[in-house]
Amino acid sequence: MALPELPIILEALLLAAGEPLTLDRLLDAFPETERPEREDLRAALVRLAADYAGRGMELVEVASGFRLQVPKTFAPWVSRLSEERAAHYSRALLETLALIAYRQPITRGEIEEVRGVSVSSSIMKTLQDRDWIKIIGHREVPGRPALYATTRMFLDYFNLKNLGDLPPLAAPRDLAAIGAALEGHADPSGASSADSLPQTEFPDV
Amino acid sequence: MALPELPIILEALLLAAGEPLTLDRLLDAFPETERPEREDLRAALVRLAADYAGRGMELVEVASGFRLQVPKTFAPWVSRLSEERAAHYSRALLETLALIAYRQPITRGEIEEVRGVSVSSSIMKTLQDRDWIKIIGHREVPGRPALYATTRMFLDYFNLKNLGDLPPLAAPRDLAAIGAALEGHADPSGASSADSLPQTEFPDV
Amino acid sequence: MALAETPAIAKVSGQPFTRIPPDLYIPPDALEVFLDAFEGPLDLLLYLIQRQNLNILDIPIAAITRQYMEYLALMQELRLELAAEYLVMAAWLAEIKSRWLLPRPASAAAEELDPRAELVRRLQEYERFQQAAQALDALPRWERDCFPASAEPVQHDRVRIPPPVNLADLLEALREVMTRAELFIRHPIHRELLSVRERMSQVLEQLDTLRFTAFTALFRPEEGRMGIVVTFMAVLELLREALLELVQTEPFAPIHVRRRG
Repeated sequence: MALPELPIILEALLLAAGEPLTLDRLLDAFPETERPEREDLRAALVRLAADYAGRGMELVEVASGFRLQVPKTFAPWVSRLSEERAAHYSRALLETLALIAYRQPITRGEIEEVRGVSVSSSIMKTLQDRDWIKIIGHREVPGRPALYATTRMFLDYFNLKNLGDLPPLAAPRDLAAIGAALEGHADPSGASSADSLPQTEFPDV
Repeated sequence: MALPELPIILEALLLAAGEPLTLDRLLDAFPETERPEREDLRAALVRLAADYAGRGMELVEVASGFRLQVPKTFAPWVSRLSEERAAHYSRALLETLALIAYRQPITRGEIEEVRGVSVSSSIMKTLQDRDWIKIIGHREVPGRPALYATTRMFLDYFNLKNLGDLPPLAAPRDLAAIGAALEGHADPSGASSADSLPQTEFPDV
Repeated sequence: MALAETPAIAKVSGQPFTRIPPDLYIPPDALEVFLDAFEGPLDLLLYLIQRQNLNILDIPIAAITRQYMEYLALMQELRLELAAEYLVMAAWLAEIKSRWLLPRPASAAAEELDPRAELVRRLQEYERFQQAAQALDALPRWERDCFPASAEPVQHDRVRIPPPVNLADLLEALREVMTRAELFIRHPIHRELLSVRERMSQVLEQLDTLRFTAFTALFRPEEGRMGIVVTFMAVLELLREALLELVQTEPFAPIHVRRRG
């Protein structure tokens, strides 16, 4: 079998290295008897770099040598690839979201009162970053606390046309049953029976 | 700017990932509105694989998905690049691994029966540490010996898509055939059919 | 073949090895042999058979047995650790050989299986997997033959995909928080209009040390639930302080109360 051409060998070396390679290290990869001249190596690298025009990689020279990299052009796809899927939201976050959904508009203090513990700022930030909740005003009491409500995005995410589509809440004990019933519903927006806002059905606590 | 073509995007993704990517993960890299069809993705991968003929990389499908790798051709240069020598595995380890690969699920006792010697614990440990084999259950006989099977990592490591890609195992001769053959060769010096030896079915190694 | 690959150094344990068992078809250069490199008796037997280009199906059992024994002797001489499996095989070979050499009655010959059959079966089976191991070893192996091809993406931003949430989870969370909230419900305690102490005094005033008063007469329905409770607590408190006594003549009979003297 014919030996691969110099640029192709360099391509293989750069791909396998996963780090920048200096000219010297590239040269070291060849047995002494077959070691190319430095100029030939440089020329081969130039040829290789030209080959990559319009491809998914580019050959660049950085401080520590030559390296192959995926050009910025592909960042939209590549960054989606490396997305880290956070495993789960915490119970604290879900409870906070549920309270805002069913009790809106609601202040942070009111959420804390029901939950019995303080609500962390990071939870409120996460919910706002996800565009599920927003501040719609302030309660006219000392401190003027912000009033939170759910957003259009929240409804979209959960496939709800409006808040009335949220499963009605009769009493806390019945929530388990509602949850079980929901599991059976392929289309959550289809079987909405409550035309009144659910929070009116809450027992006073 | 025109969008890069699908194969080029895939090239960028595979290079950036540095690990096998399933079709699903590749699809996930596209925003929902621009997500290609599975068939188009497959076709693009085929095109890409063809592009790499004679290049310093190849596109292969292994058990965990598609990956780009530097082909065997370049091993002489690449291995000189790094000081670390690839591990050499003993015959005992390879025979044990072969028995597990071809005969899984299999107990240690069954491996020992074929090999005629006891299997050292260090071999089983090495194979498990490498994530090449795992215990998938126990045989319901006295002592409940562990049943071993190979893993997806094993397939990935040996460049296999599935167990069906293993080199074919020489067909076993049943005892009756052996008996018949023996009957036919009363004279030990007689013409023994060397071509019936199983090793001829293997590629030269 | 692993043995054939070994370079020619006829030294064992530092000593040059000169005496070669006459019947061993082993080139002297293979003697460095790592006799201990055999993977067991089956491996050794296969080696002996393959060195002589014999067909497994046609093992000259007497010759092979002799060679095997000589090997064993050599291994013992070199004080190589001899696994018990080797000795078991030696015994088996000797048995096969004796049965093979014994004249078989013509009638039994047809049915009786060749005494070598089981040995042949095991040798073949082992050989299959020896070859499978070689084939496995020859596969292009990750990190030995082929290498990860990667290129660093220029941009390192990692986007976090927020986790999915379904409505049922949300409901479950709400159920939990509401259940918990029930435990925290405040029971507002209003300042009582009638204090127990005050009522205790009033009850005592009503009662007399000589005459019993009906227990029910102590309560005034018009004061409502709270008044009744306060009166009841006042009575209990007075009892505790031994300031009055209750009397009931028989079960379910009216209860009467009077002041203690």
